[in-house]
Amino acid sequence: MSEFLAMGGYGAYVWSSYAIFAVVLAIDYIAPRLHRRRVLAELRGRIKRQQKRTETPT
Amino acid sequence: MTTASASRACAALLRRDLLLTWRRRGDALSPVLFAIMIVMLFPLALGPEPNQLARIAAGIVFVAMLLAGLLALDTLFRADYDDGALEQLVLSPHPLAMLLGCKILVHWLTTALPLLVAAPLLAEMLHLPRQVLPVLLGALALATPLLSLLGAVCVALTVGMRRSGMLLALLVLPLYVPVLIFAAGACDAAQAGLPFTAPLLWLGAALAMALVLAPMACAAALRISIS
Amino acid sequence: MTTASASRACAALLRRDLLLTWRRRGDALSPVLFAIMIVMLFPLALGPEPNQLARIAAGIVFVAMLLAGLLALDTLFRADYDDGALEQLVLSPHPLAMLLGCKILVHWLTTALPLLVAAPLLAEMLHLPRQVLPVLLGALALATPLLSLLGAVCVALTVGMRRSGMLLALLVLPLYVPVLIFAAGACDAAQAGLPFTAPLLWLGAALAMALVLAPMACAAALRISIS
Amino acid sequence: MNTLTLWFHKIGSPPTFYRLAGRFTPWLFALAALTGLVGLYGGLVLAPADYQQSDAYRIIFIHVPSAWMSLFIYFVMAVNAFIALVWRIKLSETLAMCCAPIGAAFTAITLATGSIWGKPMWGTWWTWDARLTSELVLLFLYVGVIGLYHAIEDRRQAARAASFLALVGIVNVPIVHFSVKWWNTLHQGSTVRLLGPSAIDASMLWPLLLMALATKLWFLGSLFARARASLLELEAGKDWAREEALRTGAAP
Amino acid sequence: MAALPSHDAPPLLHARGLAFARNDEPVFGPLDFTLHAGEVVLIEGDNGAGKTTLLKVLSGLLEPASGEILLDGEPLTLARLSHKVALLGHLPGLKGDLTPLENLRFATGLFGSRPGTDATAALAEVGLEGYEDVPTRQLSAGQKKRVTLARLLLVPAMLWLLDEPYANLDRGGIDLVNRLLDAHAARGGAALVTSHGAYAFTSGAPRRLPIRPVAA
Amino acid sequence: MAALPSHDAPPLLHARGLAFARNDEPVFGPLDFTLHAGEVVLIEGDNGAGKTTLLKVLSGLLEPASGEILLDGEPLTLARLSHKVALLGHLPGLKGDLTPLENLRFATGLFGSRPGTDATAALAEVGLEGYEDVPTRQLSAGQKKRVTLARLLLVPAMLWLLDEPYANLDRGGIDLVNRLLDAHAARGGAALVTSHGAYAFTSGAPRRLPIRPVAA
Ligand code: HEM
Ligand SMILES: Nc1ncnc2c1ncn2[C@@H]1O[C@H](COP(=O)(O)OP(=O)(O)OP(=O)(O)O)[C@@H](O)[C@H]1O
Ligand SMILES: Nc1ncnc2c1ncn2[C@@H]1O[C@H](COP(=O)(O)OP(=O)(O)OP(=O)(O)O)[C@@H](O)[C@H]1O
Ligand SMILES: [Mg+2]
Ligand SMILES: [Mg+2]
Repeated sequence: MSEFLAMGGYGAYVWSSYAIFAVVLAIDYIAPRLHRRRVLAELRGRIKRQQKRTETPT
Repeated sequence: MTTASASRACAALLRRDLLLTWRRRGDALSPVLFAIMIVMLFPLALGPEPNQLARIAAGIVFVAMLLAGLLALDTLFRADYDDGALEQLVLSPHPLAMLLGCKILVHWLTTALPLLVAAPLLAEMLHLPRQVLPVLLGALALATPLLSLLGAVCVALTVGMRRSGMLLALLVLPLYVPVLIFAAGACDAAQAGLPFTAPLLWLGAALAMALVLAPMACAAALRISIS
Repeated sequence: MTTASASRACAALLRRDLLLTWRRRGDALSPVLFAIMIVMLFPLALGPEPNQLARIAAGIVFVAMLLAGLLALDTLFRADYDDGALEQLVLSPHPLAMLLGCKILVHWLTTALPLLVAAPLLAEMLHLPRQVLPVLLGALALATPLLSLLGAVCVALTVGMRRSGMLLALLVLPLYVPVLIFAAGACDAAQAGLPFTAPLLWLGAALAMALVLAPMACAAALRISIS
Repeated sequence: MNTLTLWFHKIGSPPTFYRLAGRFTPWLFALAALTGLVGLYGGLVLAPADYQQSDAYRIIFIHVPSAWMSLFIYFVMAVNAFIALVWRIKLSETLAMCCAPIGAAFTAITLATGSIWGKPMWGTWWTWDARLTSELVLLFLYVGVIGLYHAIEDRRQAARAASFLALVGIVNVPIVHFSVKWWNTLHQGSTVRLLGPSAIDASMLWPLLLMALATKLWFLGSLFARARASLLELEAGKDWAREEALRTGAAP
Repeated sequence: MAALPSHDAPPLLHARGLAFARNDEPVFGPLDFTLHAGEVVLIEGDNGAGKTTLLKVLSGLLEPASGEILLDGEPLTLARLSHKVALLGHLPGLKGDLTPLENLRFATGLFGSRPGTDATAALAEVGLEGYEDVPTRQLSAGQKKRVTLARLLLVPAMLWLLDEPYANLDRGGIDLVNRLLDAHAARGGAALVTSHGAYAFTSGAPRRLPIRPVAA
Repeated sequence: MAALPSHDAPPLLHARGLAFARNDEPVFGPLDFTLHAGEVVLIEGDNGAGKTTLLKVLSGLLEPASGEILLDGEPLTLARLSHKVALLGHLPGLKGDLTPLENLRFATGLFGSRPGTDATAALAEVGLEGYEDVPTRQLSAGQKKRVTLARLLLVPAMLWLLDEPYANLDRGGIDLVNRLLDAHAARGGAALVTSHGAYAFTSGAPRRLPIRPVAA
């Protein structure tokens, strides 16, 4: 196992590459989810505001 | 009712822009001064050995040129946009590409041409070998209009924005990179005593294409960004 | 009737400016991108041999930094001037120098600090020897606030003008030259294995003085240029 | 209107696309993860060490697929940008703009893994050869498109302006691809060919191709997820978006 | 002394189902109206109703979300705008470094000039005699507005789109605008004017076009 | 409902022989006037008479050529302006990227706030309820003006200098300004207002201060 991790002496290079790959893709996975959540929350806020605006003056 | 002919409109535009430059002739010199200052910074930052400077002279002149041109780009449409004159230009009955072509021409005349005149001086300050100077000037003569044309397209895209300076630089530089490579390549070849016409020819071909396409692209971009 | 205390005013100003930067967080990255692009231009223009690059690496990083800072300077008061917020700032009952000090601080935090963070990357791309890097970073840490403070005074002088970008560069660069010489000198010495603390100490002394004097000079210049 | 364009219009309408994409996205990500894991097992465990590079060559299994994606995504973006500019189809505008961050991510991975690989192989993190420089320019193009898109207030106008820039920048893609042929550089030439024999051992080839498939699936999944969020934002005034907001709000 | 509009002729401007939306939110609703030669119409609406936006759409600077605009029977296309429209917006479009006269010369070069007009005379007509050679930058808010009025006098456009032309003008200036509008209508032109209703046109009550923001 | 000005108290503002010159050319002549608490004065003058310039001088942004300004008996110095003056000029001084609420919060941080006021309530008072979270950039000309009016309501300044506050406002907006001015006078404040005379203040005829350009 430790031999596998050592990668013939190049472990630091290989594993840091794979780590970068994993981290960037993880961000790529999460970003649209957060974006969608933000948009939906904002939309709900807007709907609520409009309801208030149509209720109060009349 | 006389409608303006296209040539009269171009003449009016050219006259106005040249007049404006003349009224602010101090500003017209700034790109040159800026380029001179960049060139001056290098001996200060790198130390003054003539041999080392001579080796990198042509490259520094190109970079200085490119940055000075980049800074001047922002003024191409900025003032016209801010005071509403650009709106009037778009509303005029003439082909927008033609009018923009005129504006780019004036911009080149008033910012790049002085740079071209100052180039021998800059080259001398950096101890550029004499025999490379003609190649440097030729490369600049082909590269600067190309840079103005390519830059104009990007400026047109960012014209509606506040604080666009940096974004503009970001958009423009990738387009400038190939121009820089070819121009610097020609000078390098000349300095090493190798044939240098091929990169110059490439620049010329690119310039010919840009002369036709860039004003049209510029007009399209402008219509998108002011709507 | 509650009058605002000075500290509340500063806090309000800091909060507003940071909020504005956050709303336009893309813009805050532009100086870094711009510096990276300048650094990229040099190998393209000068050729990619690592040895030659290593020799001039520190100088290029400084020049890139300086130019990126210069471009960012224009945004220091421009927006506030254009929309009348600067007038309100001048009319406020607090010492103007203090308020301007806050503005300069935010400007440094949002433009120079990212540059400082990116500096190791730039140095690596130009093959700067490892042992010079700490000196480079130290010099930058002292030089960038100094440049911001000096620059602010010049911006204050030109703020009322249209198309002041170039003029600003002309005013600022002579002030920047000594800073550049000391900072580059320290790195040169480190690269040659010589002692390098003296120029850094000079930079530190200049920074201490500028911290006290520049906001006041800035306030005076601003009063002149908006009247 | 023939059936094909009718079908296209149906799929291309934002609510329909939103619904369909929502159904496909989890499957795409799951498939990408599956093929990716098999590919990585093949590449990291089964494939033998290279006789020249020892184990360092194993970076190839992420470097090369990412590099291919960085170019492929730009191409997809440019095609969508073209459609957006000519026919003004809202979905194409959205898709073009959603390609940019994914492309930028793969370009960043390519640059990072490439320079990490370069240290043991070439002895330096970075050189200024044509392939590396043009890939860096590609990253700047992506960032420029993203920056322009976010700098303009009106979403549709922003998408058109950025699409325009994306189209102008497409010239860089062939430069990246052919740079190793046109200039002599440190970087490897083509080793994998679609037609004819590849200059790479089969035990290394199949994991590589599997990883290439995985990144393509990932791209589709990410693209759909991003497009969903953008469409919601773009159509915030429409009823279907409001319904979606209330529906997701009800179930916390 | 407006010429009576002759309703048999094709209308100068015809808007059919014209609507505009920002980010898919409607700004003003579908509007239908016609404007004949010799007519001056006042666009009325509260702050934020969409008056400025409407004028920009009619000039071709913004693209409508739906509906179409016919100018003299021909649809307005963005690619090649006609010289029949002159827009006077919030921004004056004057160069501060040039004198009023130079600014006007440029405008006539670009748009052509109406026969029988002359820049110096137009400046005198708007009450700027003696300011021909002062940089426009140094004029006051109302004086700049007057220069743009002089520009309107010179260009051959038949349809004027004026966004709050009365703002910043003194009494004399308001009368001036009214006189210009009357003369323009008398020679067969037409105008759409936004204003906050405090000023009446001199010759009788103008037609009014109320616009209201679309309830979102 | 303006409180009657009490002329025994020292005047809030006193200008003595105040004149301004640009490049040694006089812009407005020596002016003498006083403004007491509870007074609202209308500055009248044609385009280019020097109204904007006068307000800038009074706020301390421009230095007078001669004469002096006393605020509550103390001379106005450029070095340290008092918080007693609020200027509403041609430029709104609002950040387009911030919401109206954030803009107002900044103003109260800088200038302090009048006790008993609140930013949200002030926005509602000027008719911008529901716009608290919209970037100011997206407001129309009149809506922006209303935000600056809300700012006036919040800051503790006693002397308001308003340059054409009515411009760009609709009928409701004009009434609003009049109401604000009345309330301000009633609580002991004072205001100098420029306007092109088309609007009257609600409560009776205000005092007028005519200014004429110096014949050069
Ligand atoms: C920062 C450094 C690097 C960058 C930016 C980079 C970029 C690229 C790009 C863009 C491609 C795809 C080209 C195409 O599809 O046309 C590629 C392919 C490839 N790269 Fe790199 N690379 C870097 C470093 C390296 C290193 C150090 C190695 C190995 C010693 C390497 C080996 C390869 C190989 C084997 C391919 C596949 C070639 C093929 O079959 O088409 N790269 N690289
Ligand atoms: N750039 C913009 N982005 C988003 N919304 C905008 C923008 N400009 C204006 N709006 C909104 O569109 C609506 C109409 O604005 P418009 O400027 O046309 O109003 P207007 O009738 O001219 O008002 P005013 O009398 O105040 O000038 C307003 O509600 C405004 O908030
Ligand atoms: N920056 C300047 N430089 C030189 N002269 C100026 C400048 N600004 C204004 N003037 C001149 O000073 C005079 C007074 O201008 P001011 O702006 O104070 O007028 P105003 O009364 O506000 O007019 P308006 O009603 O048109 O706004 C005008 O004749 C104008 O031409
Ligand atoms: Mg308006
Ligand atoms: Mg005025």
